[in-house]
Amino acid sequence: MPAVLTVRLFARYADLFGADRLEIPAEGIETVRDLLARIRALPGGAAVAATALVAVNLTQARGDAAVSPRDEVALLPPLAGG
Amino acid sequence: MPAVLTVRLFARYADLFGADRLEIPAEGIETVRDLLARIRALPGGAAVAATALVAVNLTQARGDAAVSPRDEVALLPPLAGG
Amino acid sequence: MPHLTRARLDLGDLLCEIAAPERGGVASFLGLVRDHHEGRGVQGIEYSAYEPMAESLCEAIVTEAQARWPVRVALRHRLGELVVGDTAVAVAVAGPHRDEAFAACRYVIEELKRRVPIWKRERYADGTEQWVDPTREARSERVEGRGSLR
Amino acid sequence: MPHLTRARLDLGDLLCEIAAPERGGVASFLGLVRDHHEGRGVQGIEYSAYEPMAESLCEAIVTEAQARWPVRVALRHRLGELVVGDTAVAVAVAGPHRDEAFAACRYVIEELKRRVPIWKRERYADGTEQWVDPTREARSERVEGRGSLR
Repeated sequence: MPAVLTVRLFARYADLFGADRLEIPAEGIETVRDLLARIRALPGGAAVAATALVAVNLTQARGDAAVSPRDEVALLPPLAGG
Repeated sequence: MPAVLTVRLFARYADLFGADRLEIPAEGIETVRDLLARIRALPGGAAVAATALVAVNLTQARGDAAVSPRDEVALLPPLAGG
Repeated sequence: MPHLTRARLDLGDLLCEIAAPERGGVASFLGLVRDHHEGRGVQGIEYSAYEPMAESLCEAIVTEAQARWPVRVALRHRLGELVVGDTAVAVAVAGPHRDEAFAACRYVIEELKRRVPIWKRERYADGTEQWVDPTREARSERVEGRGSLR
Repeated sequence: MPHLTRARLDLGDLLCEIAAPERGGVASFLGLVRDHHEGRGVQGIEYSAYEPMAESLCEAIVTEAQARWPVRVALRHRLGELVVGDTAVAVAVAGPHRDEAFAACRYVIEELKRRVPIWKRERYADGTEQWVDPTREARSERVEGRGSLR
């Protein structure tokens, strides 16, 4: 079974993909930047900002941060608390 | 009957003179500065600061403001609200 | 206490948590649901969060404020369906003096807005709904500002 | 509502007075009686005022804040005998956004302290009492500051 990255989706992005999570084949994805590029290439994915926030293990991650199938990964729309 | 200035006292100054108000002969008192000088010459009055606050008709008054027996005059210790 | 809740927020509860005889200054902030936003009539807001991350960041922000100033902080954000006038967020800070209390209160609400993964969908009077995007509003405000004569 | 009262202060009452559907940001400040002051144990404080002047100045300060920012302000100061933990002063400000609410809240408490004729006599744990003089404290703090190596 090929490894997959599970990406949690919220708010606008959950609506965009009609799902609470994406299962993405991990092959060729080393970093947050790679992951974002793959997501933006999905149908409807162009609406995800190239600078979208990604959290890895509950912490906001930079583009060059590593991601692996063992991590809890989340794609965060622009924050709007308060 | 000679005219008198009634000066209301509060807090520390009420304790100092043992009274809620002073009745001061108005003769020779034209301004807030004159009044303060007279008060400071009373027994115990040296403990009143030369820069003590004086209110005339519910408004803080400068040294050169006029006072007359028709005014409501008050001698205010350093403010400590809040 | 968890910082995220679906129950009504009560500032009195927060004040009780942080009160102590040596703390004389208490600053607080409440964010309420307003009846309008960008010129549209608002009926309600649905708040949602990436809950484990939001909890952990709220706790981090409280800890940061308490390390930086000699204060105690209580912070609560509500999730779920809110109507106009409901309290969405409450911050209360008690310290020995008002300077620290105000500074820490301001810090907590600004950091919450900047860092905590919470989202809101507004329900408008005309029946439509929309996710709120503060980054887009900031951009359009800048563009409008540039074009105006004010 | 008069701004001076001998009754217990309740922040909830002030919040009700200023709430409105178009106001989303509410900042507030409470000044409580602390259990110490300048290193001495405090048991209670008696607040008194030159009442007509203090009422008139509180009203002026509220009016100034409401003219300068698009906010509604509630301000209340308690008089009489207070014990540790009692609320001596309460300020609540509601506005469309938090910047104005915080700025106006800060303005009101600072102006109250600077301009309103209210006095307090502290009762200490050792049975003595003393009128509080913030101008004297500011002077002695400056002198101490000059002499220290911090």
